Amino acid sequence: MLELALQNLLSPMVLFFVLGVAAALARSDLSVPEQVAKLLALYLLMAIGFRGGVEVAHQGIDATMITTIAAGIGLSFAMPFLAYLILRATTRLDPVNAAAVAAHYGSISAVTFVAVTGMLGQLGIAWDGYMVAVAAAMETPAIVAALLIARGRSDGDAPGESRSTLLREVALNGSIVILLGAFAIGVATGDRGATMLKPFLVDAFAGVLCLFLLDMGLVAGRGLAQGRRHLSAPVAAFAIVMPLIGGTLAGALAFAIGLSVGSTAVLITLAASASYIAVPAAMRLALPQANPAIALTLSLGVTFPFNLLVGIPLYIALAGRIAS
Amino acid sequence: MLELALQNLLSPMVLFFVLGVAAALARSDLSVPEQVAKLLALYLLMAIGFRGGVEVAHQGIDATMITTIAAGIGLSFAMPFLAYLILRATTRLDPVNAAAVAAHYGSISAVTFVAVTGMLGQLGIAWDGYMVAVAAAMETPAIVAALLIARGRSDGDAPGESRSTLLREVALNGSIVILLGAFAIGVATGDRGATMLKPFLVDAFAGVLCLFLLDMGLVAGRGLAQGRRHLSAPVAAFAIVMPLIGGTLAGALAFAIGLSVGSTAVLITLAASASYIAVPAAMRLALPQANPAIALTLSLGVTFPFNLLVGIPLYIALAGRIAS
Amino acid sequence: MLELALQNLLSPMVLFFVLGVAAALARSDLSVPEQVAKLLALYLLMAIGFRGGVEVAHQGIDATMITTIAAGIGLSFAMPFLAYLILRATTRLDPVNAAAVAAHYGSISAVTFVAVTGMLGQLGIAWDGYMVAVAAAMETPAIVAALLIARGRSDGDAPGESRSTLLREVALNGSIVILLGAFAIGVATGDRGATMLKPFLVDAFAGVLCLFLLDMGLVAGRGLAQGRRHLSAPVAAFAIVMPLIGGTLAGALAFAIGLSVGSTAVLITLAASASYIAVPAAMRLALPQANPAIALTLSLGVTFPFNLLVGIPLYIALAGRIAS
Amino acid sequence: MQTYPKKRIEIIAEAPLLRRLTARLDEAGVGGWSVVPILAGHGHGGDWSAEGQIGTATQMVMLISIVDAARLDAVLDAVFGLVSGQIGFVTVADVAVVRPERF
Amino acid sequence: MQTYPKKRIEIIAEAPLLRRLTARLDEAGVGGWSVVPILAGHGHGGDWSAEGQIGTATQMVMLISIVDAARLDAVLDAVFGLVSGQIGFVTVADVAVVRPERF
Amino acid sequence: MQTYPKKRIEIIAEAPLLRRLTARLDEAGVGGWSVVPILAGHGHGGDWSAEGQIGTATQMVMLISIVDAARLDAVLDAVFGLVSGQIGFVTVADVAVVRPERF
Ligand SMILES: Nc1ncnc2c1ncn2[C@@H]1O[C@H](COP(=O)(O)O)[C@@H](O)[C@H]1O
Ligand SMILES: Nc1ncnc2c1ncn2[C@@H]1O[C@H](COP(=O)(O)O)[C@@H](O)[C@H]1O
Ligand SMILES: Nc1ncnc2c1ncn2[C@@H]1O[C@H](COP(=O)(O)O)[C@@H](O)[C@H]1O
Ligand code: NA
Ligand code: NA
Ligand code: NA
Repeated sequence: MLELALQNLLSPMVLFFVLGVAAALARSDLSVPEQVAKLLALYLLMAIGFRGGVEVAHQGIDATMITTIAAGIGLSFAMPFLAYLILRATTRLDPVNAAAVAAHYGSISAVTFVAVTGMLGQLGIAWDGYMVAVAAAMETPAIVAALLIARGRSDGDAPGESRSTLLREVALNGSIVILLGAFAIGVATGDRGATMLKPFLVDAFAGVLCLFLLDMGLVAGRGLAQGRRHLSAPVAAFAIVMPLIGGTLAGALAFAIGLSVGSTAVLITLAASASYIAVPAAMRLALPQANPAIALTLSLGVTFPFNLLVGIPLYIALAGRIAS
Repeated sequence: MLELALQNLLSPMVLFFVLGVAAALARSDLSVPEQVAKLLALYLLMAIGFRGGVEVAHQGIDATMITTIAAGIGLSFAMPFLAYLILRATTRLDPVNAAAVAAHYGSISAVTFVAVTGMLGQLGIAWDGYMVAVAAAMETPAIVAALLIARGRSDGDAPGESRSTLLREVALNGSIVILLGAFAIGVATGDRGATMLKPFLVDAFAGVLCLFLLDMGLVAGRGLAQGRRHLSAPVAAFAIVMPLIGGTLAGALAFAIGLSVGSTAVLITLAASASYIAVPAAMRLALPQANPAIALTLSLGVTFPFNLLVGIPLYIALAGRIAS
Repeated sequence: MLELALQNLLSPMVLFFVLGVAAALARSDLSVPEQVAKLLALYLLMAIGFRGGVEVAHQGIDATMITTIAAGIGLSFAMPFLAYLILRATTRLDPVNAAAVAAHYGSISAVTFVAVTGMLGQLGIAWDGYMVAVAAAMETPAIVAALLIARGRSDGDAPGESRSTLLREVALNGSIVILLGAFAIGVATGDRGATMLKPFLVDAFAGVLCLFLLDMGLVAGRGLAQGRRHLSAPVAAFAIVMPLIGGTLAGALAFAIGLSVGSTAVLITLAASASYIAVPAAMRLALPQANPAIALTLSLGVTFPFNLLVGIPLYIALAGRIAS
Repeated sequence: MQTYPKKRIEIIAEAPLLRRLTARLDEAGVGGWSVVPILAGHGHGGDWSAEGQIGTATQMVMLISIVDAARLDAVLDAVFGLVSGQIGFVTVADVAVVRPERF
Repeated sequence: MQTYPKKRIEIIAEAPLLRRLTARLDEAGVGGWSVVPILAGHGHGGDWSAEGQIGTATQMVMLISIVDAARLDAVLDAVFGLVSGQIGFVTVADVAVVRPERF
Repeated sequence: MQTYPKKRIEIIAEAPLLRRLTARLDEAGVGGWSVVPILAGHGHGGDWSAEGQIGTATQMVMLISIVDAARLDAVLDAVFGLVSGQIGFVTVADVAVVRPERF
């Protein structure tokens, strides 16, 4: 476990993230251009989706996949209620802000997903390709839950905003579409496709991930410097406690389903992660009164670094215990 | 032939294109940033030009190359007249719009060129490196032809617009310069250069092409949703018939010249493709009264998908008959 | 030597640069999007820094490294005084403009650094990884020197501009941070990291460098077309003479220290190069009265092409004599 | 050259709102609009920057629409209902155009 | 602070036209101009967006030039001849500047 | 809809100056500002373009800030001291806003 943590901390991926945070806090002008950051994210999601699909093309679809997807949906829907209760009990966040934050923690972070697979790859631990579908399935239910929580507590959606339009938009957001689309293409083309795309999608993956995590570090560092003032101690504590709670729940489910070590680690990490692409945008539309800086600072400034530096090795170690 | 078509349809490249179209039609916010799209295009043209050049460094230049370039120029110059006649006979497009569309179909699409070479590479069919020079040579003559057609039919060029300035600009447009420049560098550096650049320019090619075709799918899907209203049935039919006519002419010429299977397939595809980088910009300057949405919707929204999904396997099958 | 020069001139890297210059002078619209150019620079600095660090992880740190860094700092601090004297003696530049130009020539060009390592790699000549740290150390001292020179000669810094803020900003500029950060990560992760990142950071390097030099050629060509009018013959001559003087000084120091052939070539090239990222920005803040076009046209339009086409093979040949 | 007075509406709004905003403009019958990027900004909510961002939730964009004065109120009504609950604001300026029938 | 009135010309034009437009401005003797990107837009010709585009044929750009009122007509004449046959338009607004001799 | 007059300050300045400029604006007490990119330009110093540039030394950016007329002079003073020695300029225009308390 300690060795795992050390190996994680000394991985180039984590170090590039730390470099980014340090550069941002030192107010260096180092930056990754916006469109480049979007390219890196697109590439990583495409790569991870495709590889998952190729793996499923090998292994086939079985009942475990369906059960795991169902478990993921359940988790994503349930966690916001839990998060909301915790936030209301331990912090001073008002109902709307608490609901918005809860939505972020119920949903998943595609970037954390990419990071855990990078770490597993480095350790040579296999995970099931269908976890890509699980990740995609876990993105939206949390938003539905948050809307239920906030109903009546907010002074209404933005005028004219229809709930179904919103959910449709969230379900079709770019990161889900590329993840699932590449997954489907991986399933359809299998080994033939894999051979063709290996140099681009597989070999370069670790390097691109380093560059991307440098960027995430820069953005997280800047966000933290900016958003710190929005975070009281209890709110910041939530951003570390909630992943542990979500992760524990996910670990229990993974154990019940009988997932492999790798897949257990991925499911725990997904539950422990907090969204910062799809959900933030959805919350701006659904709960505009919520202050976006709170959830974003928590999710990218506290939870993501925590997961990257401490959480992921912990979840992998935990998965090792659970699944063996 | 059927097998070829199926293999084409199940290639990752085609599937990523389909994913893009589907995402655009579903109004997903998936998108490839503008500067990234330009990088992908730059990379693909650089790669294809360079590899063509290296191949010519091996094989040397012979009379066939000169003949094929001449044939390409002839095709590019002749096709707009044919296209114009067809458009005027079968559609309600006025002379200026018909001339503008005709210019697009006489010229070639660099992206379709990239796609056919990707497909040939996948099938392990070699093509002659000098086809790069043929492609470049086919870009401009169609514009000259269209200007001749439109002369007197339009109320004049934009004031002060000189024809020679315009043609100079078209001949020096970025896609031609990078294609021919990389070709020349490939010829000059040969195997030495090829070894150095292989991991970047060769190994990653298929993967980058997938990402690029995803983007083309997104743009084509959006263009189709937007531009549909400009397309009557006869106009849309033209966008499928004209490639077949152009391709047939090219096939006959390739047969007369005695090109290899791969090069025949490339020449047919070039003739069957319709420009959407160089010519659209040139038409905005030369024939500003023409509605740009018509030609662009046809070229990217109808002809490109048709060529990618149906045309290219057809042209390759045809080439197999012609050249053997 | 002649063979070396020829091999350099026929390398894809140099040819892509020449292609860029030619395209710009012909007023082609070929261009590399801004954010893409920034990605390429980021990638190259990350790659070169990381590889240097991995190499140091192998070889360990010794006294030579410290001595070489000290020599580099000394050179960077001394060269501006020399450059200033030459400029004032041979050109009509006023004190402020002369000081600004001197700062550019005392500092180093990260891009030229990348180019010389590319050329050495092509020739199979090793250089010491710690030269990355030397390069980073040589960026700032020249700015301090130029500020000392300009003191009293300019009508003051921009109001409220504090010297220490400025130097802090320069020392933390993005190109230094990524270079040194990646270097440190290379040192920390050593072979483990190197294996992981090789396909991305090592294999693709030459290809990305070609694309980047194409861009540099485009920018240099445009800059030359634009800035020519700012350059009198003596000023232009300075941009060729000064690199030779700086390079000679560096060669003498490298000989005294006893550097290897590769490291000698790198040190000479660094001294012979002129900044055009960090120093230009610093000069806009510290000496706003200086005309930025003069130094930039010299540095990117004259010195960089000179170094790339003629200087680097010369410096490598010189290093071969000195170090053996 | 003869010019005619029109109104230039400039809306600075959150990027996630863009589709809805332009739909409102279209409904209100404006002849056209253009979207201009914003790189960074500062306001009551602190600083933000587009640099390195992979999502759009924190970003602002600028919408510009030239409209006839007669239509101004309808447009402001349509837009204001949406923007008022969100981050952003609307400014209106007087401009002159050469081809008034265009707007 | 003492300010002086000038005119701010804003031209929204097709990207392929840019070089020719700026050449006209230069000929008309404006002291300077700046190009601002446009990401997307809507007009009589429908919607367009720069996203994912590899060519510039469908894109619009914004040109801004601050000029002295005395030069306004000359500039409008120069520009209008070019823009009128193409997609795009010109607006003029009153602005105040601090250093009038600059324009 | 009831609108209220405000001032729209538009600053075109060298990119390396941006941080210092926004710090001045903040000190002068403006409620907010936004940065708009410029792609290329022309002035007394010749042409420039952002294309392919890896540094920012040659680039210009546009800063926009809506302020109350009462604060205009203070803001212009703060900004002008910085911009006057550098490349760039400031323009001020009249605009109307719907929520005056915002600025
Ligand atoms: N007075 C202003 N002038 C220009 N832009 C502003 C102004 N106030 C706010 N903004 C922009 O709107 C964003 C959100 O503003 P706020 O809601 O005040 O935080 C800021 O980050 C700026 O980009
Ligand atoms: N009233 C307007 N306000 C702002 N931008 C406009 C307006 N009308 C047109 N545009 C821009 O100009 C482009 C072409 O307009 P159109 O020729 O009307 O299709 C549109 O896509 C917009 O980007
Ligand atoms: N009159 C003007 N209108 C708009 N932009 C200008 C004007 N003058 C200068 N600029 C911008 O400011 C930059 C520097 O101007 P200058 O110092 O005159 O070279 C130019 O390259 C343009 O981007
Ligand atoms: Na979660
Ligand atoms: Na054709
Ligand atoms: Na130097």
